[in-house]
Amino acid sequence: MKCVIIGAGIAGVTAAETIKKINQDIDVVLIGKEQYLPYNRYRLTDYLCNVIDDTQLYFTSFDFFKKNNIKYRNGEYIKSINPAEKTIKYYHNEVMGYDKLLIATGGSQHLGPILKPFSQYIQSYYTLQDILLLKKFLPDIKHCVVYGENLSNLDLLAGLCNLDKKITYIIKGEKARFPLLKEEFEQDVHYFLKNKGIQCITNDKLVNIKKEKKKFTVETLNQKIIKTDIVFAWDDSKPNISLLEGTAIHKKTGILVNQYMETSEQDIFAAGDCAEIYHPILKNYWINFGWPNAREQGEIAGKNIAGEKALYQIHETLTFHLEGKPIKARWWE
Amino acid sequence: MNYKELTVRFCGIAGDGIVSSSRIISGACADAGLHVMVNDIYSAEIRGLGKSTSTIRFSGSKVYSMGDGINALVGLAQQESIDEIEDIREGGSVIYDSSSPADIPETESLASHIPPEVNGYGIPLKTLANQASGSNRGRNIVSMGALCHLYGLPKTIFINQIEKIFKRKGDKVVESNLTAFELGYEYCQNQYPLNNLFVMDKKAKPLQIISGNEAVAHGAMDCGLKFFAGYPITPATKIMEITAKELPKLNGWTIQVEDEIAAIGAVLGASFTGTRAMTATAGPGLSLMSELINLSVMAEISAVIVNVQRGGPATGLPTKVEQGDLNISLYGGAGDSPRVVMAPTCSKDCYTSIQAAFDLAEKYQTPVIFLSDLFLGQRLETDDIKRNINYKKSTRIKPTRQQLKNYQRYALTEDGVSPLIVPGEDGAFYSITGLAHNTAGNPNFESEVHLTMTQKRFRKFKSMVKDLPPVEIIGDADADIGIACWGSTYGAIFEGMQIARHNGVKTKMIKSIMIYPQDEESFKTFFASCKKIIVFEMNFQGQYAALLKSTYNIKPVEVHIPSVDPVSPAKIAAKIMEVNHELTQ
Amino acid sequence: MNNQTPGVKIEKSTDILDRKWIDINIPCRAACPIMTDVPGYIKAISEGDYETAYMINRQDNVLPSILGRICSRPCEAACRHGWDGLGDPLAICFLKRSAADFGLREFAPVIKPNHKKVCIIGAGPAGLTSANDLALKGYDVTILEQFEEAGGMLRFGIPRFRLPRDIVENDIKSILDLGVKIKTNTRIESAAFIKELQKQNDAVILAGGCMLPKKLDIPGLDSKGVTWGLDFMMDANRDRLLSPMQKVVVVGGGFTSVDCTRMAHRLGAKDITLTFLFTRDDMTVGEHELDDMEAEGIEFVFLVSPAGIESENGRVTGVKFVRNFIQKDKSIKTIPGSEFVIEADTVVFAIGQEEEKFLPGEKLTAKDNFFITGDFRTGASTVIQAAADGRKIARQVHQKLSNIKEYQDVITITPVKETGRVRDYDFIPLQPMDKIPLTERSQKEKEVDTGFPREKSVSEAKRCYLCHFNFQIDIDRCIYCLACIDVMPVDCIKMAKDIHITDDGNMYPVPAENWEQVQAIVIDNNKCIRCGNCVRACPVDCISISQYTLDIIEKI
Amino acid sequence: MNSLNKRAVLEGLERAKIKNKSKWRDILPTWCPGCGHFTALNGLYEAALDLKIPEKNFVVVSGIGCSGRFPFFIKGFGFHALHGRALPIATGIKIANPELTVIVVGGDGDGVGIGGGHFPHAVRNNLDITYILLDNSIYGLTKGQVSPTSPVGMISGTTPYGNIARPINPTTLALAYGATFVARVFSRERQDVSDLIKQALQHKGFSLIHDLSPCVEFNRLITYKSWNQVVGKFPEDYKADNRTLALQYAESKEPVYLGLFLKENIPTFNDHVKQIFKKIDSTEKS
Repeated sequence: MKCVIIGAGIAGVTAAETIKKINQDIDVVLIGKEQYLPYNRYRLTDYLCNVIDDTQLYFTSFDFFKKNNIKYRNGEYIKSINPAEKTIKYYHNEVMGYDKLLIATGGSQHLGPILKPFSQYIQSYYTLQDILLLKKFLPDIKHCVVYGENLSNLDLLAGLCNLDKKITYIIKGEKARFPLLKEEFEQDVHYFLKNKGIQCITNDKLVNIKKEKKKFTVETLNQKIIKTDIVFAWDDSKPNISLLEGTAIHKKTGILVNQYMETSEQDIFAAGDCAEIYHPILKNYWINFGWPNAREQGEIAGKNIAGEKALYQIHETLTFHLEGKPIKARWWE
Repeated sequence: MNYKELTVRFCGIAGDGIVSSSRIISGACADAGLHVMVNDIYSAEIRGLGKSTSTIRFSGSKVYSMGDGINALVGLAQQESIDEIEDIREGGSVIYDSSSPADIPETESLASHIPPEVNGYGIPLKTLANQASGSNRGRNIVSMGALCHLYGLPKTIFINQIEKIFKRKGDKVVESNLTAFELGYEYCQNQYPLNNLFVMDKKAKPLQIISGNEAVAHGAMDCGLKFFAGYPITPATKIMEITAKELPKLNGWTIQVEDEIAAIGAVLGASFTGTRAMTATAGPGLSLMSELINLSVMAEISAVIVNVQRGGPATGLPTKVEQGDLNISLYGGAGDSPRVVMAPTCSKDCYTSIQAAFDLAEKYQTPVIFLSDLFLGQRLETDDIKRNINYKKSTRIKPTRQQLKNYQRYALTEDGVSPLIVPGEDGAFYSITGLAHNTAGNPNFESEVHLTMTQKRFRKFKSMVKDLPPVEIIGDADADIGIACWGSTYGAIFEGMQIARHNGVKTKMIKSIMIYPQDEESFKTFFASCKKIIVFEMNFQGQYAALLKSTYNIKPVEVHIPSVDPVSPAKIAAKIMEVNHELTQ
Repeated sequence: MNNQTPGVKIEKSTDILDRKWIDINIPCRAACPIMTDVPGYIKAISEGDYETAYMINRQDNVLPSILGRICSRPCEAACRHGWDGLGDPLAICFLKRSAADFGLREFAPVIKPNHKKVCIIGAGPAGLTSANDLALKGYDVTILEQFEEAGGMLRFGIPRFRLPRDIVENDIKSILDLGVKIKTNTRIESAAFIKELQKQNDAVILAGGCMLPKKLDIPGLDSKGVTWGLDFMMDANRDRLLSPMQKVVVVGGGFTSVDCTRMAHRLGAKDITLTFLFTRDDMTVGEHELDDMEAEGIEFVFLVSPAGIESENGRVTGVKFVRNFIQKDKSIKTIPGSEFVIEADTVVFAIGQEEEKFLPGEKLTAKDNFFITGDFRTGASTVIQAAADGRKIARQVHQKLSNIKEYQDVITITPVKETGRVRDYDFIPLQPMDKIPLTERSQKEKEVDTGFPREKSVSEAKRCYLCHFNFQIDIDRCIYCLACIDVMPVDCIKMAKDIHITDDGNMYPVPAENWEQVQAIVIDNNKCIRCGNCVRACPVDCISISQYTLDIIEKI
Repeated sequence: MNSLNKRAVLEGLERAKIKNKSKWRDILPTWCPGCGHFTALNGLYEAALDLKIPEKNFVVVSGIGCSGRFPFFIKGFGFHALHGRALPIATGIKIANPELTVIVVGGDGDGVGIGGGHFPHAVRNNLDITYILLDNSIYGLTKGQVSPTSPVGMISGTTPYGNIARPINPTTLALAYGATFVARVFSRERQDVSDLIKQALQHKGFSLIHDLSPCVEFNRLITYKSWNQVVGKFPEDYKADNRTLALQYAESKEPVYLGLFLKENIPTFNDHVKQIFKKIDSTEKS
């Protein structure tokens, strides 16, 4: 049996490991879009601030793949899926067959209709590639504009503060609405932002960016004009599911899965930040963002693929480290 | 004095009828059952001052070479003949024209140069010739009549021969020549006593007389030659002249093309269609051909190229002999281009080995260079050649039905020979090329393919060994001195060995028609059994010796004879004695 | 075309293969219900010739300025530029608007009256199109309109910020200028009235549209603050006073629901939520409108069904929803126990419209010279579909009244030398439409899209693959030299062992596996980018470019 | 320029399928895309298929140069020989087996340059072979040097100051040598090329097809365009039976005439050979 895993994040790698643990005879192909070995995305800021070195960044090694006999294809990505023929198509048009397919493509930063036209001026902050680039030119940067409410944004703000950058933070509402548990947000985050001297612009939106030489001019809805060296901005995080186009796999924001991590198509599974699941407590569909969730979903999916029935029980797991303090995410309030 | 063997030389300038005289004498002798060898040496010019000689050696027993010295010189041209006097043996004779010359200084007159130990016979050749035919031509016939009387040769064989040769020119010519002969005979009869007598066996059966070139031409035609292309060149032209006449009778064709390049081109073309084809040339022609011989190696097309060697380099000595083309035959090509090189030693060899050459060429799809030489090609020789019509020992290997399915022109086989079909045959088609190619024949420049294909081409030369004409060991098996030689020098060396043996020195010789590839085992055994090895050849470089040295790791005594005349057996014997002396010291 | 060589042979073909070629190779045109010559006018725009572009549009779809704004754009969905790996589809609709913006001119063809009278009931897109087509044929056309002004849904259904009223006026005027008479405030009330109309006219066309909202049955619909999508829009568009609103919930995933949310935004609502039974992918609305909604801060809730209205004192306070689960067959099932409530002071149900059931008496048919067209016939659809249906019925009327035997599709094949397109055009990105800033989006009248400026429209037009140019290799002249394959910009020319014809008439080369099999060198028009490299490279001039245009002629 | 509708394409394909049935060997020609040699390859094939020459009797001999690769692309026997040596080889082939249809393909350098000495003799012998001389006026395979047919003044790698030598006109040469079938074609016109090659194959005796076959890579002076501007057709009453007139037309530079210049019927080499065989047979019998 051949199992193909699209996405070499924590969900994908965990699934691969789980499958191999259960049944060595299953051929596992792991396809990663990035050039690097799978790494800890949530530690990228630490890496940017030189808290850790690159060896601590990776959570796998080539030996790991060798030992487990997992075929790792990095730097390649999938263009489309054909569930009828049980094949996937690479961007370079290679067609590969599968018996079971796990989609663990994760999510990535997404720009809304307003920001989309300015994407070339916006510094993305998501992949190791971004960090490596940033590491190069960050020393020359004095002033940063950050826009968007997201946990990794908070992470970025912390990192930038540690590097002594001047920061202007544009917030849509009256207060920054990080998806954290309320009380901790009140106590720690707000306190944190204030103490670090971050200039917060509330009740406003980023609507225009212009580039003049090396500087950027940022315009807000309330016609505030800020000059800056770099702009970090995004509206939200969205699952990477463009490869599903043309298939009948049910999706909402993410790929709809049941508690076995099965999608609406036979033999296709999804796990991690790209999977959306109905949560009876929430009475809603929910994308269970976050590292530990992804790991758990990857494991469940791996078990199901390898033939062991395992049910995914949603529970609150994500904690987030800010200045060494664990903060709980506001997933299930 | 009685003779069992005679050597007569006619010397004159071109147009004096030297060649026809020698043909009459040799023909007459052969008809009388004598063994004859004739060697013509003539200048490149057609007429005018060019000197030409024809030497006829005849004997009751087999002759292998022209021997040493002459018994009689017929000086049809005064001045030119002077140089030949030194070849005359003691007690020999000179026949010269005693008709009143115009104004001829003493230094230019033949009679004045005749030494005391040689008999001079003055005969008014011109006068008698005029008497017989009304012109100066016919002096040769007059002198022949004189010769006939002087050595007591039977008159009838000459008369028969004159009638035979001049028959096609008409009765008048026959008559005037017969008259000239009679006049010469009578004049001598009246003038000189009968001092010498040639003793001969009257019961001997008539012998066949043939030149090397004729043997080559007939040998080739007898083994299926159907196409000949050539360009006239001395001394190979004769071959083309014969095939031009004879091939159409065999439904074949001879075409004279614009140059030697075209000649070998046409031969390759014809051979491509499965026809046995040949060309003949001399050194300069071979130089021109070398490019297309390369192609025939690369494309594996059978071809037989006869090279009748003459003196070189460049235009060199068009009418003189030399064994100088061995290197170009062996190595004259770009890249690693192996080809078969053969060298016959006598007319009989020419006949049989040209057939062997075709067999090798056809079976192994390779060019064969057949190294005759001017001496061998032109000399007339009596030999008992058994005619071998339609002698086709081997042909090209046809593919099996299985092989035809996915036909590969250059399929790799154990012996390196790929099964072959030719245009006009059903089953498959292919292209051949001089480019490096793969087994299908399509151009391919990968180093691995090139190596494989080169190995394949060389492999043929290994598998060929079993089909080669065998090596002969001649002489005393227990001799310490071993001799190697090639080509036409064989006869003189053989006679030299006999002289040496006569003087108490035993020798043995390895005779191989094959120059490349050779039956290396036989050679190795032979050389191992010799204490001293002598390699004789007629070139300055020692080309054959070089080949032997590099192949068998031997250190022979090399005897290079860059002479333009036939090799002297006496000198060979002297060399053998010298070596023997060194050996016994 | 101006690059056409004088004296070239223009071929008229009625060959079904050529007809199918158009359907398959000009996907935009084939997708357009009214078969607009899309590449034709885009080519004109790329050359800066807006007037030609406008005229092509005016002839094909009658309402160019209107459709240039609010068309549902089936063409863009079909556009070859949007196919796998080729980037974004062309902004065809906006280009149509550019043609009207810059190329508007009087449309005054010579009309020969035929003294036959036709009455059309309803001045919506279908009715107007029918009127236009019949007027051009010389009919004396009168339109009866129930409201005070002509336009139907165009005027009352679509908000002004999407379609300014002067644009509507202009396009309608252009039709009325052909001699079409209009009687407003005239409503069909009785069968007798229709009988009367039939007497006075040679034919009557009913283009009544779908002006009644579809209703559903859940408790609490009678609460104050609950309204229907079309009513909401009609009221807003006719400037009738609406009660102030803060929290608006719109139920439905069609055009009207989107318009309602955006209108609510302009009416001052703060929290606007659009709810839909299915997912975002299943919405009929174009992606650009969803983007606009997102930009205006409207939230989406998918996979929910309304289950009831929560009200207090007869006034709505919220809507109770239940979450849906998509089954394998794509149908939905509610998830028991997943009920939740969204707070609202205004609830708009925009779940579709239907035609008014007011036709009395016996059923009238074409036999009685009575025709029905537009949404009234087909059910609620889009403007372009209604217009297409209007045209279809106009043809039927004309056929009947003027004894036309049949209509025949004629393909004009015009040889051209150059297409004017180059490979570089493939790298022009999609030109984004400029929009007014968010701060100005509270104004009801202000059009959001500001239109392409000239240079932008030319750039955008250049992107078009100009699918109406047919590149073909004359196999009889081809020397198989592969020069064209050498210069091809994409994998568009194939060494073919055969040409395969599918059931729908599409021809595509079957690639030869090796040189031995090659029978022909064939251009795959599906991949051709019309750059003309091959034509220039061909040493023996065996590649022809011909422009395919479609005309429909009447056979008497 | 004609437009092509779909049906025309399909019909063309049908024709091509009939014509091209087993068209060529599975080796993609190595020529530069656009090379005029493709036309000759096609023309030769169409002619051979029209005349139903069996593959086993079809022999193409070529020399070196771009034209030299010809034999690898056809279904038949091929002999890729050495530079300039195709004609002598063809001579050998045709004499040895008169049943074969022998076609020689060579370039201008091959035919009137290095192999120029063989050309008159091939003509002289009047063997029944067809010689397709692909004239691109450049040495293409060695990447652009002047050839014997290059115009005066042409700048090339080996003539950086311009070509001094005057060009040879192969058509004139063949006429002067006494060829019995001389035609000039232009690679742009596939139909004409195949027609004339067909006629040449049918002709008994030496036939020359002088193909103006532009080099698209190295020759910037002589191109499809430049030829297209000067080529012209014979007057309608031109009868290809007068050598003197043919020579006049062949020499014409403006226009450069295309078509059949001369066709004469005299016994071929093989006819003569046959007669000689007959004669010998009868004398031997008597």
